[in-house]
Amino acid sequence: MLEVRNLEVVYSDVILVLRGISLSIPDGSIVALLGANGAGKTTTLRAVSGLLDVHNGNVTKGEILLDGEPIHRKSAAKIVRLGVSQALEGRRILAEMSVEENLRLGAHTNHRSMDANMERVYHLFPLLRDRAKSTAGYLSGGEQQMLAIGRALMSAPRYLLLDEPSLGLAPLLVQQIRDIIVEINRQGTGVLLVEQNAMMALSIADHGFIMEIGKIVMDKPAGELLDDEDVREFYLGLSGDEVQSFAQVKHYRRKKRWLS
Amino acid sequence: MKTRRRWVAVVGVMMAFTLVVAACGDDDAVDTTATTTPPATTEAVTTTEAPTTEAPTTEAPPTTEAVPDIAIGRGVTLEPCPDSANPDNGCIYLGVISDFSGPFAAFGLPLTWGKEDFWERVNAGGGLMGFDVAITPENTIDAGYDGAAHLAGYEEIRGNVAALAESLGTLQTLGALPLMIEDSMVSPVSSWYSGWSFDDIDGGLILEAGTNYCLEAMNGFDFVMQARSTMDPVGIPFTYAIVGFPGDYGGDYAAGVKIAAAAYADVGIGDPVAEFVYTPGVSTVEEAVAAILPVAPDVIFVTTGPNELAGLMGGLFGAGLQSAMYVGTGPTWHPALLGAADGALVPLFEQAYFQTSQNAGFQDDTPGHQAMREAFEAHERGIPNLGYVAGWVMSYNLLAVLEQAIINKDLTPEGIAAAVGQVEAVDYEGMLPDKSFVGTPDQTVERGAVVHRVDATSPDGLAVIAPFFVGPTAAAYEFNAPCLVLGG
Amino acid sequence: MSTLLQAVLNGLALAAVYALIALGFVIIYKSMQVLSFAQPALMLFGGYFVVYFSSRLGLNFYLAVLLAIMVAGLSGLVIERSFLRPMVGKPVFAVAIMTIGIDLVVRIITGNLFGVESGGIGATGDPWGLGLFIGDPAFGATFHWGDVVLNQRRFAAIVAALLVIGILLAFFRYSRIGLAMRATAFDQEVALTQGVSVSSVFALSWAIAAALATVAALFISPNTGTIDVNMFAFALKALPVVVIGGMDSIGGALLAALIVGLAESLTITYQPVYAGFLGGSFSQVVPYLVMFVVLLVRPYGLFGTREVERV
Amino acid sequence: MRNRPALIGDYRSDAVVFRSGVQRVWMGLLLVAAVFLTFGGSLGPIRLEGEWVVLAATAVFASIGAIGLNVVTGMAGQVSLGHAFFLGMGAFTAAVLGGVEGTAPALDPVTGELIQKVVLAGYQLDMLIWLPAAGLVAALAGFIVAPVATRLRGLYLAFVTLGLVFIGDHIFREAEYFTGGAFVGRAPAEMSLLGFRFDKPGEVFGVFLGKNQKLLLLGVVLLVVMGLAAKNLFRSKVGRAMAAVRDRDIAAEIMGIGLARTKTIAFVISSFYAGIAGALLYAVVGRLQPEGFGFALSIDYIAMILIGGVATVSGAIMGAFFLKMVLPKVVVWLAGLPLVDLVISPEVGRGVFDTHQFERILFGLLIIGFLIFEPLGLYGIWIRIRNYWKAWPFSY
Repeated sequence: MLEVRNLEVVYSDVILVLRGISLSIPDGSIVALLGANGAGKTTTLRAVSGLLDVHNGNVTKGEILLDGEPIHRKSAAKIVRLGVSQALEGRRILAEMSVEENLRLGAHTNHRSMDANMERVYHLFPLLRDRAKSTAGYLSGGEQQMLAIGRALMSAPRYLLLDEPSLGLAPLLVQQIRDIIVEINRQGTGVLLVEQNAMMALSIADHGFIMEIGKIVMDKPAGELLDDEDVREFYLGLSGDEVQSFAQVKHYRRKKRWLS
Repeated sequence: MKTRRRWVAVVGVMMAFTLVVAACGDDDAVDTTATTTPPATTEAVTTTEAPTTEAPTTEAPPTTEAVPDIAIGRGVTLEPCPDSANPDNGCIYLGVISDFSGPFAAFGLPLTWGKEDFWERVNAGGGLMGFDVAITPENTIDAGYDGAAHLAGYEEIRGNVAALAESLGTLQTLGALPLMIEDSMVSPVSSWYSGWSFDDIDGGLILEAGTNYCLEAMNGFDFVMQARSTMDPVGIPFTYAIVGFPGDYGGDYAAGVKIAAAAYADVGIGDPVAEFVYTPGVSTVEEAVAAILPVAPDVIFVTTGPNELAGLMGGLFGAGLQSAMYVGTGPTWHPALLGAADGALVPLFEQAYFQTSQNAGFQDDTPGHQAMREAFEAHERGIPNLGYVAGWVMSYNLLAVLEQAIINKDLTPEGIAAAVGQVEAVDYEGMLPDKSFVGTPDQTVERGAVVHRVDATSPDGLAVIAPFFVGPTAAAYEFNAPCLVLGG
Repeated sequence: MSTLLQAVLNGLALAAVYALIALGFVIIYKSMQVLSFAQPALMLFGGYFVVYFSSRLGLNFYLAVLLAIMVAGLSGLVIERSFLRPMVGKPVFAVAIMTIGIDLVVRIITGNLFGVESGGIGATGDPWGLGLFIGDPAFGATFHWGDVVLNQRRFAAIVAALLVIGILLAFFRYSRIGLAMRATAFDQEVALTQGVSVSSVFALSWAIAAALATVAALFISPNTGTIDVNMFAFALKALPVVVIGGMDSIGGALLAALIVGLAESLTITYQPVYAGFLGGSFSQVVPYLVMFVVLLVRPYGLFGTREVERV
Repeated sequence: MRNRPALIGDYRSDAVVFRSGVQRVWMGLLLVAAVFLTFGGSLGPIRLEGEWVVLAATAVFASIGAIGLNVVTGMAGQVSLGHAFFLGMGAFTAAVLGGVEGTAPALDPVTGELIQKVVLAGYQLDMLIWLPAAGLVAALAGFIVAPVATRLRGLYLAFVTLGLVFIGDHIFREAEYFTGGAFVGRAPAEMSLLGFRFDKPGEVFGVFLGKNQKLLLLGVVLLVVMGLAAKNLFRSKVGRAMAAVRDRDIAAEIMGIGLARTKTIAFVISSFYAGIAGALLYAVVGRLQPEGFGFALSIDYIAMILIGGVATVSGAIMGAFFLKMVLPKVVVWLAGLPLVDLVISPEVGRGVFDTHQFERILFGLLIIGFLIFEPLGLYGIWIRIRNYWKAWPFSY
């Protein structure tokens, strides 16, 4: 179980970005973390995978627990070794290197079983096998996303954190990515899925969290969220009414305040 | 508008200052230098007397008996020196500005030891005609071969000492010279720049001992002529090149080489086939080798440091120039060259390297050397080196000047400075030929240089071939101007 | 013709030394965007230990070099840990100037270790043992082709540089840690997410740079085989080499080393004859002049990445 | 507003030369102190004498140079490692215009007679001419270099200025007719202002002053004028443009600030200050040599503004005084302490380091230490102390 408890994160000693959020990812489940831009989703992921230092951020309160052990003071490298691996937003593949080299980098902490893991990744993404020797920068967007996920899998993580894997991809590719996430999860890896594409995320997730300005404002099983009227209206764009008026937005804001 | 007004004000302030300064300049700029004695001087006499007033005044009469009516000034007291073994003697305080740190520390420290030990021997022998000489720690300055530190050090001690026992570094000393002239501060200097013989450069205050780099180079050239005339077949005429540091050392030596070469024009000696100025910290041995190799000279005059010498000789030999003869001077050589790193070069050094210097090494057999070695051992001064020898030798001429001033009954700074021109023969106890300060530079300059060859068995790695060799060019040269002008 | 050939050969040897030092700069710059002015001092420092182990302790030359590389590498590591680590995230200039401070301190300490004498690289004239195979035993191996001469130190410089650079490139290409270093250079955050300890990579890059500088120290004076503190200015000339290449390009640094080495060597050979008015030791400013020209044409060096900045 | 008197609420008060009356009082006190310390005797209880006056004069002139570097590096953010070159330009210009000609005997190629040939240029002009000229020539050099500098950014600029030092060093060494040549050098300019000699001792207002006391007085006056001018510059439109370029050059350009123009102005002004400083510094030492204007000198000045405080006039002055006056004395004092003298000793071979080496090490460590712990320099420490006492007994 990977847990975030009452986490507070401050950037540059002054900017309070997370104001005490809590969430948990049970083993082998898919958890979706939804929210608008600037809500703090990426910061949450950074905190979990130990990347706050790079961005001059600090955990000021709360803790992150992996099987009950606090990990929020550990280095990023250590956290990867403990089995939490992240695929960053925007894919961030090493464009100058070959596909295979990208994957080899992913195996940095888990060098011994590299061959097995690579086999697994190639099995998940047969396309990558075909292009193993080609330069990663020349792959298409979807292929690059697959490479990013594949690279994160090379450390054989117990928990995979995915930051907006569907970003900028064609609908068909989103479907493909979605299926792959399900497949990864089926093989036993817990997934924390940060998405703007709430529909896609909630369709595969077991549980969903919704963030607004540094706080969790809703925390329900995915099915319930899909049925929630506000969520349908503001995240899925599936309003019952044809007309959306500003007043309704206000209504939502009121409601949100109440929720928090 | 507002800013402009402010600027006007600023300019106004500047102008006003200029005018004020100029106004008071009118009165005193003309006549201050010569007639007004700086108050620092008079003040100093009282301050140096102050600490010694504790000495029992009843014992003063014998002191005045020993030196009945002598005029004293800055840095001289009738009270004995601190911790003096001769309580009846007065005391002459000397200053030292040397390098105990920085690039020349390895030279400056033994040099100062040589001076300290020399004066201690004088004191131990009963002093100097009723006076002891003291070099106190307060009057000993470490300048670290830095002009600013040298000057600050001079300012620190200028009011306390009658003369300097050392002022290391030609250029540093030149920087301080205006103040020294102001103070009539006499000083021996451990650099052998040809300009020190001329009063318009040093104000007659710098006491030189031994020949200068320029005449030394002429002797070097004369020696080469002599050596090559006995070769079979005769090695004359020959081509030569010069590799040297710039400035008072290399520049002066190079000037001497060229003067000597011009004197042999009739036997077919021409201009140097190559001249490489090796700027420390900038030039590389590779450049020097590249400059010399294509012209393949028969003789190479080297005035660098030991590392450059080894690099040059090794580099040229390795690249195929294997018959050249090398002539260097004191600082070019270091016994460590015979050591581990370049051991392979030893045969080459023994065969091809010769050097000139102002005095014989540590081992020479003269009364002066004898006394020096005794002092060296008594004070446990470590490994024998030329710095100590130089410090010791340089002190004889200040001794002679102070003696002359005492004979003149005038130990004021002006009196000491005036005494310089009256010293007819400095006795170096055989370490150098006697030296006169009376007469023109052409008459008084020391013309002889010692010629050495490399001898790996000797402690300093050298053996004397010709003591105080005076070649025909050096003997005939009319020494009427410095060979090298150190600008301004 | 033989003069030209000789100049080119000497230039190649010079280029080899520049390349070794410049690679150190580039590796540090690539991994942590820090320009290290401390390389010259580290070169002297490593060089001192070669002298110490080989000449003063009399160990086998190759063993001495290996030990010196280890000592230098370790000190590079220590310097990174103690001085550079607190500066992570500070402006590049602040860090660059701090390395000047490090350079001063290391240089004085090295000067103090050397003492007043310079040190010999290897106890004999031919530490490489090349004399056993070829040439003239008096001064070690010297290759003669007609008038063209290549002394053993220059020969060794070229061979060693090719060897070391080859090993280094293979290390970056094939090893796990090399790959991690490249990844760190390309995208630090990505490297972190893959479990690369970026701080170890920083430390390692300083260690490698110091080791490279030590190898360069072996060849710094091909004629004497000695090294002393004044040779600092020589190592500083690797800075223009790095700039010409473009600071973050290994290939660029190698090419620039070649350009500068040859330009300097040709200047040494021909400038005194054909352009004496330019003054003595003109070759020593040639690297800087080449740098000026290159920067005027290409403000980010020959292969440098153009900075793209978001406002 | 009434409750927070120190609050700066409008542009007018932000742009004044002295932020508060206290600053003005301090300034006045310092000036009076400088005069009293210099004259001493009848005027004040203590007189600055001996080596202290040499160190103080050096520090005062170095302050002017440091202010110059602070204009281009601190204010406009263009890190220049080439300050030594501009100092050298000023120093040699002054020495040539105000110095004495050097001659050497030479054979006349036509008549074959021995004549005195001029080997060193020197025109013995008045200080009123050579001092501004030194500044202007250095400024011109800055103006010529600026176009290259404005093309480049960041570290690349630092390199070009580094290269400038090496090329300048070469030129200084080779231009023997003007500089005397390497390891020879020349005497500095004669410090004669309309007949008044600063480089000779004499009476001023009835008090006998030594050469360096006169120089110190001159330096203090110049420092006040040039320091105020720099302070004035910092608050002006140009100063604000420089700060904008420093903080974000692209953003500044978008706001309509001419990058090339601003950088050029910064370089020119900085070089002018360097030229003036260079012209006067060597009057204290009495000798200037081409090899003295190398990379090490540039680092000295970088260290001054770094240790003193970047982008402030008082920081530059503090830094110069700290490095030129306090540090050498501290080292000597340390070396005299028991036990410490086993590590640092004025005697070679006794301690681990000699004083000279230790001073350099301390210098390097100070650069490192200030960068890590107090990037604002001594000025920052001073501000902190001030704020501490302002708020005392509250922490803030």
